[in-house]
Amino acid sequence: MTVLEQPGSSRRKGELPGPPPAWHPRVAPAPLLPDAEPHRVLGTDAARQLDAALLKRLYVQLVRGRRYNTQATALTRQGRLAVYPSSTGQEACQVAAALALQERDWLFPSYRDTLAAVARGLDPVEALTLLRGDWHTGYDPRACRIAPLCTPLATQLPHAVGLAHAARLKGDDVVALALVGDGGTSEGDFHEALNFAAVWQAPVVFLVQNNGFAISVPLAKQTAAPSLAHKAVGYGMPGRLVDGNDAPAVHGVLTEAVRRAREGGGPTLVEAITYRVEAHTNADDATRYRTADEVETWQAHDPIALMERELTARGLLTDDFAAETRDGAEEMAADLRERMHQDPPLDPDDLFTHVYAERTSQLRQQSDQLRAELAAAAATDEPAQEARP
Amino acid sequence: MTVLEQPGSSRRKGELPGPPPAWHPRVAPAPLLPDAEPHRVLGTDAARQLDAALLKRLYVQLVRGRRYNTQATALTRQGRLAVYPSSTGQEACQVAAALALQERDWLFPSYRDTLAAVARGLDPVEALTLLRGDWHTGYDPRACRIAPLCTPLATQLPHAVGLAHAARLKGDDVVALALVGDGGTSEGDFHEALNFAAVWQAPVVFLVQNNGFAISVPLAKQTAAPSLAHKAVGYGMPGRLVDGNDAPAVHGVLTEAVRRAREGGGPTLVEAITYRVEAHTNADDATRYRTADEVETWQAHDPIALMERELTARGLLTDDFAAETRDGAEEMAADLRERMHQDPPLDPDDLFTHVYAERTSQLRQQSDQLRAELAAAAATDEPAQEARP
Amino acid sequence: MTPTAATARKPATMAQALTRALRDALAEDPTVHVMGEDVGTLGGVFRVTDGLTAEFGEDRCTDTPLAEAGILGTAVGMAMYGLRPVVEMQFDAFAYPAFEQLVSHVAKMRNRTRGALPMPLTIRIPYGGGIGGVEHHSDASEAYYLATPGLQVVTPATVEDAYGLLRAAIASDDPVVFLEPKRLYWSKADWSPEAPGEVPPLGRAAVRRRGADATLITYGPSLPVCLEAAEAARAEGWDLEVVDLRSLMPFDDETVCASVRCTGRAVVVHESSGFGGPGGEIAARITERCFHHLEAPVLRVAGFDIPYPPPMLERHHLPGVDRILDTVARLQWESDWTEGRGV
Amino acid sequence: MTPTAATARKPATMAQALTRALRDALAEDPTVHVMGEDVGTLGGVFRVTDGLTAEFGEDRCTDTPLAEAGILGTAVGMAMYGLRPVVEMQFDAFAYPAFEQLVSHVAKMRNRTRGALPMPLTIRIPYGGGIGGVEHHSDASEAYYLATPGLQVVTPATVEDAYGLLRAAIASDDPVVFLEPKRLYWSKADWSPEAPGEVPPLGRAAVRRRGADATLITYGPSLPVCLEAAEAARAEGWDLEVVDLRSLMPFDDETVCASVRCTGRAVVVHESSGFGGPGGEIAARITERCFHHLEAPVLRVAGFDIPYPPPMLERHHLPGVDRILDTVARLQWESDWTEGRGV
Ligand SMILES: Cc1ncc(C[n+]2csc(CCOP(=O)(O)OP(=O)(O)O)c2C)c(N)n1
Ligand SMILES: Cc1ncc(C[n+]2csc(CCOP(=O)(O)OP(=O)(O)O)c2C)c(N)n1
Ligand SMILES: [Mg+2]
Ligand SMILES: [Mg+2]
Repeated sequence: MTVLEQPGSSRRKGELPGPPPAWHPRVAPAPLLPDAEPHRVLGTDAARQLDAALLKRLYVQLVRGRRYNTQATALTRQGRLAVYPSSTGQEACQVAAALALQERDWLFPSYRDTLAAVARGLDPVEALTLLRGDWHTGYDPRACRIAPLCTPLATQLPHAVGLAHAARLKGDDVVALALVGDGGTSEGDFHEALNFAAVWQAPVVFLVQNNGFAISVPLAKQTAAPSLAHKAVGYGMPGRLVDGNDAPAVHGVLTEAVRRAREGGGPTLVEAITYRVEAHTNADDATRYRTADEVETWQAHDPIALMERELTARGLLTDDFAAETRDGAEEMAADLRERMHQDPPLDPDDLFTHVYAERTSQLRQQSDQLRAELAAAAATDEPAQEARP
Repeated sequence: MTVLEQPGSSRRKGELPGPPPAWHPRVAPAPLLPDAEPHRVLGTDAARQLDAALLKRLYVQLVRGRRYNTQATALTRQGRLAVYPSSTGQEACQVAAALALQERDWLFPSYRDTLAAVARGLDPVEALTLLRGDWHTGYDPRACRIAPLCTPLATQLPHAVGLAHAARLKGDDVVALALVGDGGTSEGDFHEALNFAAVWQAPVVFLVQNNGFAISVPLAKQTAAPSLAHKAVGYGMPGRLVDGNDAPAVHGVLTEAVRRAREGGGPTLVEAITYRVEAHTNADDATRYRTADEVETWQAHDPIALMERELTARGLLTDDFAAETRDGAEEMAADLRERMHQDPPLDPDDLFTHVYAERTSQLRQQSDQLRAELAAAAATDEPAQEARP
Repeated sequence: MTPTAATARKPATMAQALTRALRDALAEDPTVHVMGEDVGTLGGVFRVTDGLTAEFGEDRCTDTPLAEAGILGTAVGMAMYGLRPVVEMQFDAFAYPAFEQLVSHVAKMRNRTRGALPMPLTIRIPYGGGIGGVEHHSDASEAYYLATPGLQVVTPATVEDAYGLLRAAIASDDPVVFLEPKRLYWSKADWSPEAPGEVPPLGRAAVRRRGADATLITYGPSLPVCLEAAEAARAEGWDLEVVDLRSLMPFDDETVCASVRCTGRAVVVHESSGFGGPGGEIAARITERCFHHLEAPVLRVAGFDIPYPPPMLERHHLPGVDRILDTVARLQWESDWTEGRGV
Repeated sequence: MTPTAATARKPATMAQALTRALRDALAEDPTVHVMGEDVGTLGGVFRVTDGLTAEFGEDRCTDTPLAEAGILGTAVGMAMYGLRPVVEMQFDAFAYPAFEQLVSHVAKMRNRTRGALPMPLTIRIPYGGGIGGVEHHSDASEAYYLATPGLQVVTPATVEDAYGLLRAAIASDDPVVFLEPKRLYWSKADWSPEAPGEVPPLGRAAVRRRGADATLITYGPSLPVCLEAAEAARAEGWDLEVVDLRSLMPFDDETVCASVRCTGRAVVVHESSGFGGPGGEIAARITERCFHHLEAPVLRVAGFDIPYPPPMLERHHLPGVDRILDTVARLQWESDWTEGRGV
């Protein structure tokens, strides 16, 4: 780097009327500035610092999570899900995000993060309504403190900031944790959300799951930054870089960030490096843009395998525990399979119910029209009015 | 900062299948990563490194620029300009931006940057059409390589990136320099433009004129970052911090950034710390949000005064040169005043001329309608059709 | 109520009535939060939020960073937590960066969650031309909001309505795009904040002038122009009715159709461009409902199909009295009227 | 031209015709650049850009970072330098982040600079429903673009038009929002890339079926539905004409009015919500121009005024044959028809 001049070498030193005043914050300065070196790669030793119970909980959720992913993918083949963006390979991030939160905290998932919601305790069937083609949000976000799965990338991040800010205004010590992908960091909403969070010192944690791809576009076409965690610097918040396949490490970083947020320390940006083992969704063909070799390399760094090695090393992976874990996951999958094979009850009139708190006269007319059409179709014993594309 | 674990302390070292592959750029890596310490405050000694001719050119433009600002402000009081956002106090940035460019380069001004355009050689009357209420762009942007003055904040930044990228694709060594304010850095378009520029290694330079305010909002409510130049880190481009009232320093930093861009070194983000001495525009009342003291402090750091001290120290500010400079500025102002007092020719039919390359049948009808209305009004000797608010 | 000293009506501007509405809403409901660019210390570029930060503190009336999507996006999150944000967009065209948040979240959140997450947001947007504003400062952008199910679109044209409709918008459990006709900010009427008038329900048009021959249907900035046109028309022997829609969505078919069924002729007047603008919708739905009452097609007076022109030419673009009367004259008053003026 | 072996028409899909149009444009004009999310290596999520990067290189068909405003904004800059960018937005709702660039720059740049900076951009947007897409993947967003002077809005409904109109759009010196009806991507017709048919001028509607009793006016995804409805109507004794608009702006008043003047009755059919949608504009302008030829008001069959519904319910929302025929039946065929079905 060419430095035209070093700071302090001005001969005008002392003549200047002090540092330019506008440069000084005119309100109390933000309590946090980024560290001189704003990021750390966290290694994989975190597991040995966690207590056994938590470690086992993480493991149980990872195994269930993997099973959930394979089951959901199977459901797409059976026509029971319209589409499924798998988080296979990313279970450590999903599970750690869920477990790092207290019950009163909020999770802001993207469309890929149904598993995080499920690991938080949401009924998998409710988590999947959007993806099965039923109503967009199958659960009450306020009841479970999980925002709707967000499809337009990065647009949920300002929501998380606003909610966390509102909670603080109300005096509640609630933290919001928002998930976003590497691709999503390129959107303007990412930038605006992080900036608002830092200016407001909102209790929010941003977790970037950097799985290397945005559909087919690799990270190198997404950013020239040394890491996505480096982006924290430009907002004046701490950035953390973590091995996203190491569940205890992700859990540790997130727990620390959540704690800091809860204590008034403001937002943190966490980048977890992981890998999307499956295609973007079942509709995608990943062979068009990456090699089988690459996938295999990553499978050797599988979050469940890593965890099992760790548990074994600590003598925690007994046969009983392993079997119990497996059985629990199978049970969940069987239940999910069975319930997803039942058609959900559908009422076409619901189309008009929640557009506004009360139906407008226009919507009442349209609802009457649809009702009449359906009645006429039923009377003539023909199938109901259908689009014929 | 709490570091849960230091990098490299993992006992798995060697077991991991190498660093995660997706983490390695899949295409050739960007040639530039930010410096370990990404920003420098440049002092004010740059003047002594410039040759006398350039120093004098800068000075002449500063004095003209100030005169232009006061003249334009006067024109608002005379009802000859609809509105004027003054750059008084920011002339060093404006002038240095203009002079750092080659003729083939492009300037992307914001609505406050008419002076930069004028310092580049644009006729002040043409620069002011937008602000006088006449057609939005009074000049041919391709002929003078100055993009239209951009009002929606930061939206011109992606244009600069696209143009610079297009030039490089065509094999032209053209650089684009885009101006934006401190407030504008909060917009999503700022983020997206810088990211595209870095990923594409586009020959573009972003100059943030940090004048401490976005209308009434001080910097501290705009960002929590240690500096706006720090934002460069998150895009993988160099960031520079410079005293924005020191014309030689700004010129030096920009010239270096332009050179780097031209040579294929990619984009640079420059933050120039300056101050908006006047209100936001003539319509604004700055006393509502800042003290007279603050303004005075900054006036003591006036770019013209700084420059005069420098020129005097180098023995360049002769009485003749000073008088000549003053006279040139007065002449420009007199000419501007006189020509702005003439009403520009207006043809209402122009409303329809450039909506599309060819008028649609709808626009032909509307043009006929207006023509008929105007003829009828003229026939009855009444004033033409007017909105009566 | 008989006016007392305290409730005596004095001249007040629309801007003052809006300020009062915000103030009263903040005072009555602790969940109301005002936010936007320059709304705090400065009181907004139109001074509509003047004094609110001083009275209620920075947490209730907040200067945000300069990013419209961020403003609206964080407001969505605040609403998710139970607050009632009132967002100011500084000018019409500067609401566009927030378009995605508006269309994909504000308008859809209640529906998406089957009622679990209502969006009681008010988005105040100064809109329209006639103030000599340079480009991006004069857009009549209501067509975008009208085409977005889930939003309510409201615009006052009188001082009293400015207060009442804004109170109603803030009180509504659904999002309201509240369009403030900026050239009426300084319009005056006798009005007292102590007796502000009833808070009208959203979705009700008002007949501002009774007339028998034809109906002018309008809203916001064009109401005064239509009233002036109706006055001028009287001199030419026409008796025009004037309907102020006040709320574009919900749309008051009843009031509008009742008027047109009586007069048999209608002209829709608005500033925004004709093609794809609100007038098409209004004319079409009147025609669907009142076809056999119509003596002539419903005609439109609208801005031309052009980007908003520079101040020096805007008077040619904006619907004015003469253009309205010319259009009224085309409503086939002679019984031997024949078609064929071509396409 | 008589078909030879090379020009023989074989079944081709609309997606293939679009790909071919891009390919031919890239080959013929070195200033054409294709850009967007996943358009390179992957060939786009609908494979419309398949093979282009392989044939023309990454500089001519470029995978961009994931940021729609950035994509369109950089494309504006490229156009300022003389290039002719063809931008892909991945889905209808994901074009909204680029709304400000579209409205404030793409649509206005030529006008702002009095012709000095034309914007020969094509913005391809897969739109509409009927493919079982989850929310944000099925919006019919044309109303937003129609209300924006400076834009052209074009949408093909046939394989041949997909090629011809896309070529015309790319060749146009003005910006075109090119709406691709995504559920017709896989529709097939006999068509040969070697004899692709003439490149039609933008702004011309096509009469797809002649009929005497009433005109169905439609475009894009609803054309096949209207043709099917016309077929079904024949069984009930109605002879329907079907007009495919192809270009919503410029609007072909001539063809539309000529048809309606003959039939005296018209129904406008589209997927996007009725209120504030294109149908209002179309119905209003027909009525303005053909009032005395109309036996009945112009009616509309449109999506309901609701956010796009989930896949399991979308069939109730989309205009279908029965709903179109029901509406045709309401065109006052009996001479003793009286009004009064209420508002
Ligand atoms: C605003 C917006 N643009 C485009 C899309 C289409 N899209 C869906 S997923 C995706 C890639 C997302 O990549 P990333 O953020 O890395 O998340 P990942 O899929 O890897 O979890 C794209 C482009 C979208 N959902 N939203
Ligand atoms: C997108 C957008 N939002 C809001 C505005 C209104 N506005 C005009 S200037 C301004 C402040 C700009 O501050 P800054 O970027 O620091 O530039 P400065 O005025 O200090 O030169 C605002 C909010 C705008 N022009 N564009
Ligand atoms: Mg990804
Ligand atoms: Mg500023």
